[in-house]
Amino acid sequence: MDDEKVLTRHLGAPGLTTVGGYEKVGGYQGLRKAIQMGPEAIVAEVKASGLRGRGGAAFPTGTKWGFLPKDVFPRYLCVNADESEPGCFKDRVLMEEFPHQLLEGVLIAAYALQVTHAFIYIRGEYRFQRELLERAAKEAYRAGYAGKGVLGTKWDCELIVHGGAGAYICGEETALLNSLEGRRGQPRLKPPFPAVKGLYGQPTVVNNVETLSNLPYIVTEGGARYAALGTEASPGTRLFCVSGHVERPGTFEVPMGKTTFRDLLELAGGVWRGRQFKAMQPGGGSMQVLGPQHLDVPLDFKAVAEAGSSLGAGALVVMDDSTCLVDVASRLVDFYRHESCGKCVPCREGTYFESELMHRLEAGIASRAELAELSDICANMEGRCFCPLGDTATWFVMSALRMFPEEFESHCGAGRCPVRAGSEVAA
Amino acid sequence: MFREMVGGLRITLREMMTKPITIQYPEEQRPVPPRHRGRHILHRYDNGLEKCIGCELCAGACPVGCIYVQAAENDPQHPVSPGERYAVRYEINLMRCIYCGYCAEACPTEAITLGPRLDLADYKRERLVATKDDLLEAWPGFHPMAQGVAEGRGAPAPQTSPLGAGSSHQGPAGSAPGLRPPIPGSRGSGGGAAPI
Amino acid sequence: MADASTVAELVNISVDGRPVEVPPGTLVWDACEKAGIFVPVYCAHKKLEPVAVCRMCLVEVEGLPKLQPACATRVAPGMVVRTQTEQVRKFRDGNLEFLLLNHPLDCPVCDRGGECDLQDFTQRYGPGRARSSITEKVHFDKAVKLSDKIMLDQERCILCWRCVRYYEEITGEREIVLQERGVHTVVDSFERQPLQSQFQGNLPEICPVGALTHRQYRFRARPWDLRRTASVCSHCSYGCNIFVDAREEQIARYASNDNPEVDDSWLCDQGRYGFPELNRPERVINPEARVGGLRQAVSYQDAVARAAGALLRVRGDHGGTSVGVLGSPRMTNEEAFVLQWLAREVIATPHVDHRYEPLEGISPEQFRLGIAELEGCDAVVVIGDRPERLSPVLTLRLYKVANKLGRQILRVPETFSAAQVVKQLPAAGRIGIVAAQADRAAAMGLRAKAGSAGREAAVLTITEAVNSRGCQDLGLLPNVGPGYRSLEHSGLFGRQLLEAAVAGQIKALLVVGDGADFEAEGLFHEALAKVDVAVVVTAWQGVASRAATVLLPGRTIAEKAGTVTNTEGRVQRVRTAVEPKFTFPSDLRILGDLAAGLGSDLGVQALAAPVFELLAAAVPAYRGCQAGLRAHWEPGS
Amino acid sequence: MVEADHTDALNPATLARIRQMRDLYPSPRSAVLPALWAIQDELAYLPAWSLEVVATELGLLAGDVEAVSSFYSMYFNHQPGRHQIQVCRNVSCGLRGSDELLRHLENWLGVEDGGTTTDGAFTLEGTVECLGACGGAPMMQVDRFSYENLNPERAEEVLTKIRNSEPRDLD
Repeated sequence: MDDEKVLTRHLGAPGLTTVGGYEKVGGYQGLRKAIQMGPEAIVAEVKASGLRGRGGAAFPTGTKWGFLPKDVFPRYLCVNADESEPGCFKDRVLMEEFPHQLLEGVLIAAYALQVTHAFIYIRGEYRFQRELLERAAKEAYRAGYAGKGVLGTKWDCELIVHGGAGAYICGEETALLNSLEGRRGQPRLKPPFPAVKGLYGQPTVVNNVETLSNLPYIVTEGGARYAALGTEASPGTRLFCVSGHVERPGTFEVPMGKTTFRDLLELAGGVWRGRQFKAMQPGGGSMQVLGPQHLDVPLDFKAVAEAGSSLGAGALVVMDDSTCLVDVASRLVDFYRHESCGKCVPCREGTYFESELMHRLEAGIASRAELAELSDICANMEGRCFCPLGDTATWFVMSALRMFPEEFESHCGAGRCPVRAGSEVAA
Repeated sequence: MFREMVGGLRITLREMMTKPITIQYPEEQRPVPPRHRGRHILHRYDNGLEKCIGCELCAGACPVGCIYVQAAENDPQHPVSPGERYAVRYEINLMRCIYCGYCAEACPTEAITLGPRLDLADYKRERLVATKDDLLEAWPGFHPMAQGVAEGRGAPAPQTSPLGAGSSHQGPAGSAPGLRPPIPGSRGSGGGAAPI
Repeated sequence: MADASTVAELVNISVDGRPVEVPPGTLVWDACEKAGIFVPVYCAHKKLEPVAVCRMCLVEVEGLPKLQPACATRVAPGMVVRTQTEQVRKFRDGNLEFLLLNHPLDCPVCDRGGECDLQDFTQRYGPGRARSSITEKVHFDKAVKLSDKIMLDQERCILCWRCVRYYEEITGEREIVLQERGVHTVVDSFERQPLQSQFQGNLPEICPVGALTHRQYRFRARPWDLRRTASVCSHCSYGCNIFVDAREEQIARYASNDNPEVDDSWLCDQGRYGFPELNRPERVINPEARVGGLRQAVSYQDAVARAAGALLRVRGDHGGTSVGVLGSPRMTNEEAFVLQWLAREVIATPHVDHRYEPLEGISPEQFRLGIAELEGCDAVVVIGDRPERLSPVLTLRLYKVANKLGRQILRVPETFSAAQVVKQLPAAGRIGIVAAQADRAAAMGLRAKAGSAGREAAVLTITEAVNSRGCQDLGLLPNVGPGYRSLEHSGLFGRQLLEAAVAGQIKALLVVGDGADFEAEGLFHEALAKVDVAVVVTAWQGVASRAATVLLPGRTIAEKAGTVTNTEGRVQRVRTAVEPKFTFPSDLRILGDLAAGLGSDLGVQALAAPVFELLAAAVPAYRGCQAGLRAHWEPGS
Repeated sequence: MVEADHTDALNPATLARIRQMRDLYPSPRSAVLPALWAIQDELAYLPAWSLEVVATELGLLAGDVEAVSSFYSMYFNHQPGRHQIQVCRNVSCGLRGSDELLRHLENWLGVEDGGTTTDGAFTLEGTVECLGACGGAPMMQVDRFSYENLNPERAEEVLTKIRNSEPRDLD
């Protein structure tokens, strides 16, 4: 496809992980321009670009920045690089391939918000990527893009790469702040929101890696041009990670709104081994399942919401006709049980309850009454938990149960998984 | 009239020949129906540990307030009952008890049941307050450690007999555990025991 | 005062259709309570910041799609709250099912059984029965001895975080923390090191279930065995409000009875676990008298007559000043007042005291500052560690002042330079000075210095025993009369009195109360052996009871009714929590009967209420204060 | 209670790193996670005494540090193997055969999920978060490196190479 790229426009250029290599393709020009523009103009440009958060909640970035109370300092910027959504690996690509593009974006945002400390919270499992970013940050310091008196101005900016240690929940922004403060990564009560009382009780903005990686382009090329890449409702381009039963899994940058799931599937080489498409999960492990009838839905926030799911963190997990959805659901629920922080009752006990029932169901020893129990438990969790983790732990199960009821029912009392048993016979 | 007299006498004579339905109580005793609610019994598990955990639910359920329980903590080396808690004092005022069986209903471990004993009379009121020693099933020569009983958490292994040692339900009243008050009779005194 | 402007500031909301008016910023839960609607809750606690983790209090708020936690949501004008809808009911049921999923079936052996929020709410809102096929529970450690005072059962824990927050927010000691995560989360101490805090006893009380329990109360009783009496802790002079729970006339436990002005709902371990002292069996249970050199049991009337006769004889032979009267700081106000009257007016001796060491130069000004008023101070100076050693709960109040209210706490040694201290204080504002009574002179000196440096300073003096303050206010001292009235002739202080007795100048002693202040002193022993007449009214066997020529059984503070005055001058009621093993009259009646035997009449019945009226007439500061108010001393009085 | 001083038990470089992290953040407490990483890098796990060291260095209580260290799944409180194998079993990997991979490795290494091989070379973990390599599913991460598009044979090959690259004197 020959659409214009934003995040991956420099793909293939040599030495992108070094300051020199990045400067050769026009790197850090955005930061220089941003400093000339001044904070207010940057915020206006970001607002004009229509950029929305890429972490999952899709909140307009410019508006989020606008929530910071005026004249309260110090303020902090935190970069959410705790990418741990199942099926999602775009931030990893951005950090591995374009670390300086991210740092430039961070510095632009830091300048726009007039913060003096920018923290990049990177998940513990990304040890290699953390060291890579630390190296890149050191280079940026040396080149005068960070540290005391950035590019000869009076503005100081510390870049601190902070490694997590294995907790999915730290992707939730207040949990991330707690983790960054050296506490248990458990979400905080809102209000107060981080924009008012965040890190160390000061106004704080938390942005996703992909969100900030867009900033160099937006600043150099202008917000309007960025917005025009997508549609009015879903401006710009976006990285989508396609994985699961496809021929060529990978990350693809596509314009939003103008692309459909089918296009994306084709980019990834279609369903593997010549099998039939059965279901897909857009937006990563948290989101509701969609079926073949949704393949022509465009990658647009509203359209996907109307189809009953969400674009979430920009991942697409494709399942072919040999897939047992009960197995997939059980796998996801186990994940949530493992990652529940234990703070609130419905999530802590609910995910345990859910996963025990899913195990019984998957093993074919559950009764139909237990299936009803399962949806009842999910109903008692959804919207009742302290943070969205508990909600998302129910979404896949609920939607799969709605869309493929006969598959769940066929497991009840079957003694084993009928889907996989069937596919074994067929093979 | 003579005929009537003879008829009456005949009945009398006939009954003189049959076996009387009365018995020589207390030397002789009738079997008690299995579900009779007589004096209470505190049961043991097969390994000799007491079933009673001193929870006082019997006392709470008792409509007349005739049960007194004082619990204590088990010494893990020498447990009296399985788990953390046992009854160090367990007393029932048999004069006040109405033998309703609510205590047995309330008991979570089936430690207390109402037994077959029905001869509940005495010359001294004090002696009608049954103590734990009176109520507890006998367990001759029981030493938990000698039996290799280790402290276990929570409930012990399932019991084969849901009503505990069945003997107390089958035999005559005399075989019920614990102290048997002296039978009031020609021997008089009524008090072999030391004064309280 | 509710003028028009403050009324206008109130927020109107509706709870289940009932309109309720509350100040802005009120939590929905409190508004519901005000509307008379109870919302179940585990994690929220009046004294702790909201965390909204138990989700039990979720309610419907009109206009919001999700259920909201009542414990953490603040009211907004026109808010419509519903707590009884089908949605709420179903969720409560479901949430309790979640909680019970991994909760052990321990109720019969759990100390909390019968007073457990999990039991209660399950009864009220929960599922009638288990429906789940999941019977395997997640197991944790049980019966963990967290210290010599506290037992932890991790399986029973519902993770409301109250204990963790208590340690974080109230004491700052952080001895119990959350460990692990998800369904494996537990509360525990680091490496299970024993807890060191002196406020551990509050943990079982804030625990909504049986996860943290008192080792002292372990398996002692069921709640339905207990009779609860509201009273005052007798450990120190702080006057913490408590409930005394008794089983068969033995104290089974103390529980806190929140008084925000005094204890703020927290008790110290010394106070909470100190009651076995009052359960001791070494009691005086019969009136006894020495008849012909031999002590023997006599009737009550006989004993009183013998006591009165002996005292009369000594007074007749040697004059009233040859009689010494000793009370105790553990007497009630009523007893103290009658005792000093008995000494001064009936026996006509100035030698009356309630303590061993002399106490001079006291005035109400040394007690001007109230405990809760510490929160209104801009800085607090604490002199030495004696105040907090005497009244440990003071530490929690000071922590609140420093930590929650962000005020300066300045701890200075007993010997300090007032000028130096004043330099470290804020430039203006109110200064609180806390000192033990032994350091009252230094405290008053600092107050004067701070006053002349433009600060408004007030002193809170911490006295020693439960009613030291009352005994001082009511003149159970040789140098001041009731209400700190100055006297024409001062008597001898406790120790001097005993010395005089040993020297043969004092011929008779009347000792009333537990005598604990004197029992340890060798001088007391000598004096009792020396005097001709020793009339002793005491609850405990000891030096005094053995040496008595006439002995009358007294009552412990748990067996008495009356009032005591705490160190800040708050007059609070003690009530009879347990009955003594005997049926003889109360200490107050004994004093009245003794006065009658000596030919005087108290004028009223020897009962707490009428005697309080009597003492309030003599000490106007006490008028109307018997229900928990601070006595109001005029400045400079 | 007198606490033993364990600061000597740590490499001075580790201690210096902890102090450097402490001064980097606006609040010393923020350095808890990096400090624990520094210790785990040296000792391979976090013995209880090391938590006390962190607490002392950062002005906290040992309990505060344990609360944090036990929350995160990547800190060990017991000695793991010299290499840590993490097999991702989340959705994308699960769809492409990670269960078979894990089962194979369990057999091949002779350990259960979570166990350490008898020679102490490998700790096998199959309960991990999505490791963010769904594009190369199924995958495993050994120490800090990802190995993607695996099948049982390739996984064996990778692990054999790692085992053989260890110093011989360990055998």
